[in-house]
Parts: sequence; structure tokens; C-alpha cells
Amino acid sequence: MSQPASLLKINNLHKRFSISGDFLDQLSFKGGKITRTQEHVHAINGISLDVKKGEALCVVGESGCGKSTVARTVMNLLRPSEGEIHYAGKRIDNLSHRALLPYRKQMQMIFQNPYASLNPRMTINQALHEPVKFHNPKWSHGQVLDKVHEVMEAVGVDPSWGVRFPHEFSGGQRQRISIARALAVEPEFIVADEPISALDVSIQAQVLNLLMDAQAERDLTYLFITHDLSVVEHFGTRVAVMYLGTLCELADTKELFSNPRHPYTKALLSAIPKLSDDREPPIKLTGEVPTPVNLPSGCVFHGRCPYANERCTQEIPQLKPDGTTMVACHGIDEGRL
Amino acid sequence: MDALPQIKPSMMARFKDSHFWHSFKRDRVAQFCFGIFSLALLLAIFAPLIAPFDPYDSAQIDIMNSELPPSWEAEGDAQFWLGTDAQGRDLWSTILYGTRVSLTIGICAVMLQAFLGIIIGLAAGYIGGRVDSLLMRIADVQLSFSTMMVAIIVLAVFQAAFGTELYQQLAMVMLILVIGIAEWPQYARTIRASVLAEKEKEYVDAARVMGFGTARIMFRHILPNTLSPILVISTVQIANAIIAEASLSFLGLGMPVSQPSLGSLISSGFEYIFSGAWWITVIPGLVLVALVLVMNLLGDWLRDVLNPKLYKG
Amino acid sequence: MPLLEVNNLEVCFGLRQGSVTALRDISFQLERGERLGIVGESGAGKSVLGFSIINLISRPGFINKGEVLFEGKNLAALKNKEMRTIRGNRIAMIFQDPMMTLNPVLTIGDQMVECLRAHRKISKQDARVISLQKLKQVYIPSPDTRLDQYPHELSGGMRQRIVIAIGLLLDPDLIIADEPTTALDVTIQAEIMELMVELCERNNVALILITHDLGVVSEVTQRTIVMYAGRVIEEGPTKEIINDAQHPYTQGLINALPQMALPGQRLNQIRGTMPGLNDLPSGCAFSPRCDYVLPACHEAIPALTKSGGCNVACHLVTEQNNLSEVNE
Amino acid sequence: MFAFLIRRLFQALVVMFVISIISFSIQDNLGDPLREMLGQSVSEEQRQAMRDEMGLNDPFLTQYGRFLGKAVQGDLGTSYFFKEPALDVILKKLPATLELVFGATLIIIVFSVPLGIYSAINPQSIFSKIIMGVSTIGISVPVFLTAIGLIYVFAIELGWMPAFGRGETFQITENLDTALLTADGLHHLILPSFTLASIMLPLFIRLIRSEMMEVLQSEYIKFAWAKGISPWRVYFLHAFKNTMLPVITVGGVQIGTMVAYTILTETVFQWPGMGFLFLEAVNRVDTPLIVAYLIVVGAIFVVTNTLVDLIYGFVNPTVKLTGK
Repeated sequence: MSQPASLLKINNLHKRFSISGDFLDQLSFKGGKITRTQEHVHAINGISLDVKKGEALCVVGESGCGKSTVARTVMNLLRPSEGEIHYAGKRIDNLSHRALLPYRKQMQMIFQNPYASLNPRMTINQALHEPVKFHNPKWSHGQVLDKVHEVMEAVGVDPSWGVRFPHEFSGGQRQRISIARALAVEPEFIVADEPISALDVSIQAQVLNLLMDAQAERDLTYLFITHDLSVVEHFGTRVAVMYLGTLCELADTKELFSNPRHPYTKALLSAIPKLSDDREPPIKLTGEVPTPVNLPSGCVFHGRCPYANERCTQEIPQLKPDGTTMVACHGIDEGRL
Repeated sequence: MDALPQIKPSMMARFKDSHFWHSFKRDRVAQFCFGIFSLALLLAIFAPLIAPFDPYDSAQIDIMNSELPPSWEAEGDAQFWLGTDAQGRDLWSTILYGTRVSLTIGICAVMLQAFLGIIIGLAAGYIGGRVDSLLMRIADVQLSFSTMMVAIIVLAVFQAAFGTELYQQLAMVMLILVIGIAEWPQYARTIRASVLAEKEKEYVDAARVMGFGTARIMFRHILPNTLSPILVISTVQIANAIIAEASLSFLGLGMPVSQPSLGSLISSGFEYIFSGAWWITVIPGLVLVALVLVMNLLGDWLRDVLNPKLYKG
Repeated sequence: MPLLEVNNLEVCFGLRQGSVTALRDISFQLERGERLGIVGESGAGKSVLGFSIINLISRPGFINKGEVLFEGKNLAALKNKEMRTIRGNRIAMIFQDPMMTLNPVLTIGDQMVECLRAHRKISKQDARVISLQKLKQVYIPSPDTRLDQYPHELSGGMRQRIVIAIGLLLDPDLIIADEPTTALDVTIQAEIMELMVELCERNNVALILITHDLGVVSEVTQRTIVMYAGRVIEEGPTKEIINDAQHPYTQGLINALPQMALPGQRLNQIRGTMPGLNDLPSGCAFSPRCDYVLPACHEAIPALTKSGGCNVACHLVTEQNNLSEVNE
Repeated sequence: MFAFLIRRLFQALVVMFVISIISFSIQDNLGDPLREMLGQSVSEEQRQAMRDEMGLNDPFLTQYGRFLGKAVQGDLGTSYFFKEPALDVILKKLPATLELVFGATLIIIVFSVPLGIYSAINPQSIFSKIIMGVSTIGISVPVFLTAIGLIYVFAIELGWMPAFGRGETFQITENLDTALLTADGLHHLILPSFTLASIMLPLFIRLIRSEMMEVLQSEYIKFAWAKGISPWRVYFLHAFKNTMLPVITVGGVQIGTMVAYTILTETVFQWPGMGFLFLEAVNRVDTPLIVAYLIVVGAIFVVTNTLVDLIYGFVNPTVKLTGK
């Protein structure tokens, strides 16, 4: 499914974290023998995605499904255990710190917690000047200043507030400043990791609108990570639904909301609390959410899926096209669903 | 949204507007302690100018004047305000010089601790992995042995190896080195804990995403955010270092009697307490306790104001 | 007699800079078996309200004025010892984050049994039997092994069920749930909410659901209170509030929801942020953010007045009502 | 459990290795054993012969190996001063030091727990403020000054307590005696124990208080209140058990400090324990005794730290010592 227009391409990405501590912790004494066992959190298990230029691809899933790990791996904050990440046709996941620098200017990130994403000891001006200066060392002071003013105005923050420290701002304002910081280096691709989930409802709308305006004005491409499906309907061009480190479904937003295929997507959609009275009761999922430490065999969702059969417990389903949608489900593959 | 002053506040204006300054203005105890500490610092610095006698100059000492009580006592001599010690030195002058020695050792030792602790703590916290576990394991072992134990053993061994005479000449340097090196884990652990807490915060990720280098992130972004715990722990550590020095001197492993710190002065007076010469022990003892107490109270106040518990993570 | 009646409640926090009023002039009633939602953004005072009902506001907060009548008894004036016979027994509370609510060093069984034995004179064995039964009621798989487990061995959803089971232990008349599903995933949230409604209906328990999520409120509750900056600004049947909100803030809140805008369109936002409790504007606290502001809004705090099936605190609504009355 | 044991064993080995290296270097460089044995009157040639015979001219590693071999068998040399095996001399003094540590620990536990809890529960009360004030003064007074003060007041001025010594002891075996079983011994123990406790007590009161105050802020304590259980149970079961976790960790670290301070306490009170002996040995350059002391103290640290970790794992259910 590679197309020339894709800006970011993720190929069969895996990420594991060891949770067994050091070498000694891994040893155990069983039946008179010393054995070494290593346990891993399987945060991402073979994900392939591509983000097309100019779109907003939303990655949706519940806590622990690995969506934030995808974001952090894409931004090279984490190194993948397996797989490759290509940006504009170049492989970037194995680059050195220095070789990555040009990409840092093109790819930026917005974080979840507005209270932690700004350095408390730096004024807003310092926080915005530093990256501009760092990536444009030849710019004069005036040029840097102009750029900082421009982005501050773009996010609706009065430039005269620049002398203040982050703690003097509300959560929504801080999130605007974080967005300004990302925009300051003129990126073309932004990874937004749950940028609105820590904000109040009335502020969420403000920030979401701001992100949409910025996309229109600056021709941005987004990888938008969220747990909130209702936001996705507005924001996303396409949606990728994740469960336990794997991709269940990838579809155009409209298609996903009007005609969800994967049983998990259906359950997720039906669980969103709605204001209207006439909605169907949520699909009840049975069973416990498995931990990413001991992944279930076969389809990771089979333990909670009402339609699971023998094959689902053994064989890992592959992402296959079904109409315009890509879906990983044996049931759909077999035409049962 | 509300209107804001347009001018950029200066450092001084910002300090005057800070929570820190406001709570200092409100807190009488903090002001008092700061006053006493400043006074002690001034007296120590200008001891040679203020002291009526030079206790290091044997020409000024007359053994006939030994064990004279303070001037307000019946047998006191007006010449010696606080009386004299067993060697006939003026106690007031000796205390001034002793405070100078104690403070010098305390402050220098803490500077050494801070230097080692900050570098090791930052490295362990930010780099993590094997470096971290190795350093922290060493710190654990060293801490469980306690500074006192390490200092006593090291100083005892050196004293035995050098012989008393040479040792006494090097005493001050030895004390600074030993107290400074033996206490590094305290600093390193505190810094490491706050670095670990800071590292988790997203502003560090934001800096990494910007492509900043490790050194820049460690020193420009993380280090300023660990200043509060550093300040708190430094205050308390000076107090601890002064106590440690006094204790070592009391055991005869610290400053020699010819060049007394507050601890060795107390130690030398202890022999005479049974014969009624209480002042040689009690007066320097009170000075020592007062000095340490104000440092500890300042530390408590700083802890309340800067609230570094937040960094516990 | 209503089960719970709150009259003119005022809660203050004594801070060094002076006292800050967190709740002002709160009055409402709750019938037996009724499910009431309290909605507001963070800082609106909804959690403080929940805690002040069982008189458990953390220091330095205190009830300054007003009364909380539970079956006619004023809880705000009760002594601690008497209050203890009500907490956990007649009124149970469910907290926000199940990861933090259970004591990490005590087993689930210990934490259930102690609650029963604090209010009833029964043996440990009997208490265990009741605990087991309640765990079954909240559909915990293999409940007997859970009793001897520690909280860290269980998942978040499971822990919240246990917290609910603890709440149900003594068959209370009222459960106060403070954001019970905010820390949980959507699919788990739906389960827990359904469970709570089912249990409340089956045992005829009244529920006060404190949340910021209008969707949850509309699904669970019969009546809703909307709070803003420490005051009730609108109160009425949930359906009416959701479908036909009268206060501009409530309208804004509902319209800001992503599902209220057309897909792909900009969302309807409320400008500005909620003021802090110590720098409230004069008059209506919402006036600086309101699109329909009148001169009166800056002068007087609007009182809660009846309008249709609801009570609304808004000068605009009052004025419009007066006008239509005159016209008639 | 397995990893824990291995790690402990490893740590113990490293610690003992470091101590043995230090000890050996001391023995190797401090004082001349020949002079101690032979006196001044022996000629240089005879000395060289003796040195060769005793292996004193062997390479460092050979000598160290020999030292280690002997040490493992419990032979740490003979004290120059007492002319007895150094280890025996030290071990004979061990009970006296342990008594002191025991007395101080008892005082610390008996006072710090109730006072710490009280001042955490009622932070605003006058009594709590007094407790906190006194404990701040407490950490500011060096232990030897406390000792001097106590001697001055209770022994010299009031004459209630003996000023120094261990008093009568009860002989259990030839090498094992205790002051805990005689009235006179206990009488002598009071002042030194309080002195030794005086450093740790304020520290533990403050620690228990601050940890408990933090625990009392937690959600699960709020939930416990909301369950309507008795304050007694909330404070002493729910809060206290969680408070103890950090206190145990710190307690483990402080054992080392406590042993170090026995040296000071024993010196002031002339309490015939290991610390006092050690300081005498330092002044007499009695190398084998210094070495023996180091090794015994090292062993005590390793053992107590292991015990503290075990207790921690026992109290904290989230730590699994029993392995996966």
C-alpha cells in the first residue's frame, strides 16, 4: 500500500521494554536448576502505517495499547526493537543524533500534560527563542524575535506575556504555548500525543480548533494520538484503531464511523457516552483486558471478542482490505461478520 | 483577559516579587536565623581584627592565666571577657578563631560534596542504566557505613600512618577532604531522585525532540529545576559537616589543640568540667549548638518554602 | 421528606492569604432512589460539594454556613463520632482513581471486613461471607481468591468494582461517586456505569454522580446540577438540560462537545477560561466569557429562578421570562 | 528471593573484599610487626632473616592471600597490646556495644513512634510544636555535648546516675557478660543509651511525622474515613503500615551511623565496648586490633542491612522477595 505521497512510513514496527530488571533479577531457582527468564512489555507488535502529506491520521486506542509508544518511536525518543521508520523516503530510525537534526526541524511534537511540557524555570520567551536560535544559528536576533512573535500571535498568546513563567498561565494557555514552540521551527509534520485529554471540555474545543486552523494555514500533516473517539470524528482524515500493540482497523474517518468493521472498533464506538436518548446500548465486552506482558496467542482481542472462534485463538490475523477499509479480523476475512 | 505589565521585570524586581522573598519577610524565625548565621559568618571572617588576642601566637599566652572564669564571675579577670582555657588562652578570641575554623571546614566540605554529588547524581539520573545502578550501589554501601564511620576510620588510619605531628599540620585539609568525600552519596541520591523525576516530565522530551544535545539538556534544562533540593540539602549539610568536624575533633582525630575548632575546644575543656571549670566546655558548646541550630532551622524553612518534596516523584 | 436536602451550603478554605469561598449558596434536594448528576469543569467545586455532604472536606476547608439534611438530620452539625455511623454505612463514597483508593498494604478482604465490622457487630467469618456476596454482585471473577489479594495484583477496572462493592457492603441509602470512571478506559467506563445504574435500581439506592462528562450524566442520571465557579447555575431534569439548556454556559458546554458539531467542522468553543475562586469578577462569574452579556450581569449575581422545568441562574433568562409573562 | 540472596551475597563479598584490602594495607603499612615482637636490640641482618622467614618480603598479592586465608579461619593476628588474638579481644567487647545499641534502639522506638504519630495527627497542637522544636534542637546538638550535658546534670550536679563505666555485669560464659541482667549495669546503661538515642530520636520523630503526614493526605486514607471506620484503625493500621515502609529503609541506613556514634558515646562514658577499644587501639597503633574491628563492624553492617531488606519485603506486599 505504499504510495508516493506518503510522508511518514512505518514498517512492521515492534517495540519491547524489558521489565525483568538486571541480569540477576532474571535468574530464578526452579526445580534445582538456575534458569534465566526475561519478561517484556510488548508495547507495539508489528505495526505498519503510512501518513500521507497533508492529512491528519488519528491513532485511537485505550490505555496501554501502545499508541503513545508509536508517537515516541516516530519522534525517535525511543528506538524501535524491530522495523523501520521512513520520513520523506529516508530511513530515520537508525540515524545518529547529529544526522537527525535536519529532521527535528521538520518533525515536531505536542505533549499531553500542559503542566509538565514547559520548563518551569524558563520564561515563555526563553522557551520559544531557544529552539528557533538552535535550528537557525545564522539568524539575527531580530529575525528570531519576529519568528517568536509570529507563532505566539498565531496561537493566540499575547507576545507581551513572553516575560512570564509557565506557572502564571492556565492549562489551556500553556498548551497553546507548547503548540507555539512546536510551530516555531516551521515543521511540516506534527505528532500530537493526546494534546487535549488533560484539558477541560470548553478548553478542549479551543485547542482543537487551534490545531485545525494551524493545519489549514501551514499545510501541516498530523499524527494525532488520542483515546477519545468523539474527537477523531472532527479531526482525522483517517483513523487507525489500536488494541494491545496491534492495528485492528485503518479507515477513512467517515467510513469508520458509519461502517465500523472490527468487533473492537464497534465496541469502542458504542461505548462513547452520547447525549441523545435513542442510542443503542453499548456492546458488552466480556473478560479482562490482557496485559501486554503475556500477550494472548492468535488475535490479541479474542479473549474479549463475542465472535471469536478456534482460529482466532491460534492464528494472528493480518491487516486486509475490506472495501476501502483495512481490517485485521478472521471473522471478516471468513465473511462471518 | 487581564492586562499585564509590558516591561520586562529585572532580576531584582523578580526576586522581590517572589514567593521566596515574601515568605522570608513574613517569617520571623527565618529572619532571626539568617541574621545569626550572617553574624557568625562576619565574626569568622573578621576574627583576626575583632579578637583581642591571637590564640595561635604563643607569645601572647601566659599559662598563669589558665582556667580563669568569665569576667562576671567572682574570680574573673576583666581582661578576659569569657575567661580563659586550660592553656591560658582568652576564650572569646579562641571561640572566634574556632568558629572560623569550623565554618571554613563546614563550607568547604559541603562545596566539595556538592561538586561531586551534583556531577555523579546528574550522570546517574540522566544516563541511567548500568552507570546508574553501579553508582547507586556504591552510594548505598557507603551510606550504610555512615560518614562518621568512614571518617573515623580514614582519619584514624592516617593519624597512625603519618604520626601525630604531621597529621596536625594537615588536619584541616584532611577534614575537608574526608567529610567532603564521605558525604557525596547524600547529594548524589537527592540530585538523582530529582533528575529522575524531572526526566519523566515532558519538557525534557520536548527538548530532545528539538534535537538539543545531552549536555545542554542536562545542564540548561534539568539542573536549574533541581536547585531547590540542592539549596535545602546544602544548608542542612553545612550543619552536619560542622557537627561531624566537632565530633571528630572531640575524638582527637580533628583539629589539634594548638589550632582549635569549636569541637576540639570543647574536647579540651571536657577534662576540666569535673573540677568546676565549666565555661571552657559550655560556652563553645553553646556557640556550636547555636550555629548548627540556625542552619537547621534555615534548612527547615527552605524546605517548607521551596517544597522540594514535589521532586520525590 | 427527601432523602437529602442541602440548604444554602457555603464552604470556605482558610488559606494564609485569607479565606477563599469554594462553594456559595448551594441548595438542592434528592429523593430516595433518585440519580442526580453534578456537572462542572475542574475548579467548579463539584468534588468539594461531594465531600462536604459527608463532612469530609480536607483541611483547611470547612463548612461555613448552611445545612446538609440527611433524613432530616443535619450532617454538617454532627459530631465526628455520630458522623462515623453514617459514613460508609448510610452514605457510601466512590472515588475517582481506583489505583489510589485502596490501601496498598492491606488485602481486599481486610479492607472489606473492617468496613462491615465498623458498623455491625458480626464475626470475621460472617463479614467475609457478606463481602464475597457483594463481590459477586459486582461481577468479579473468582471472588474468593480476590479477598486474599492485594490491590496491586488487580487491574484498574477490577479495583473500581471492588470499591463499588465496598460501597455496597452495608446497603447504603446514598452513594456519592466522584468521577468514578474518569481514570478508566471507555469500554470499562461503559461497563462500570451500567453496573452502577443496575445496582442503584435493584437496591433502591440514590446516587450522586459527580463528573465533567455530560455524556455520562445524560446516560445515568435523572436530574442534573450544573456548577460554575462554586455556584449552581442550572438545575433540572437531565433530559431538559441536555436537550434544551437555558444558561449560556451550559449551552456552551454542550455545544463544545465534538459530537455537537458537524464532522470535520470547527468546534463551537467558549472563549476564555474559568476564573479562579479568589479573583471572581463582580456580578455573574460567567459574564466575561458570555456572548449574551447584559449590563445587569456585571452588577448583581443572578439568583437561581424557576424557568420552565429547570432552575436557572442567569439575568438573560430571567429577563426573557419576565418579558414573555408581560406579553401574555 | 534468589536474585535477592545472590545480590546480597555479592554485595557482602564486595564489602568484605574492600574492607579486607583496606585492613591488609593498614597491617602492611602501619607499624612494624618485627619491632613489636623483637624490640630494638636485634641487628639489621637478623631482621632481614626474620622478614624473609615471616614472608614479609613476598609480593603484595602473596601476602594478601596469606592474610585472607588466615582471616577466613578467624585468625586476624594478635593484638600487640593485649597479647591475645585480636578477634577474641574485639568479640569480648562486643556485648557491651550491643547493649548500648539495644538500649538506644529501644528508646528510639518507644519514643519516636508515638511522638511522630501524635505530631502528624495534630500538627497544629502546642504539644506537637514543642516536640518539633525540641527535636530540631536535638539534631543540632552533637552527641558528645549531649553526653557531657547529661553527665554534668545527672551525675555531677544531681548525682543520680554514674558518670562512667559499665558497672557490675552478669557473667553468662567466660567470654560473654551482660549489664542488662544486673541493677547496677542497667543503672550505668541509662545515660549512655539516652545519649546514643539522642542523635537518632529527633531524626526518626521528624521522619515518621513527615511520612505519616504525607500518607494521611493520600486518597486511600480519605477512602478509609469515608468507610466510617474508627480513627484508631485509620491511624494505626492504614496510615502507620504505609508510614513504616520509608522509615524501615532509612532505619537500615541509620544503623551504620549508630555504630559509628557508639565510638563517641563509649569514649565520653568510658563504656568498655568495641568503639572505646578501637579508639585506644588507634592511639596505640595496635594494627591487628584495628583490622579486627573493621572486619567485625563490616560483618555487622552486612547482616543488619540484609535483615532490614527482609523486613521491608515482609511489610510491603508489592515487593516480592520470594521471586517470580
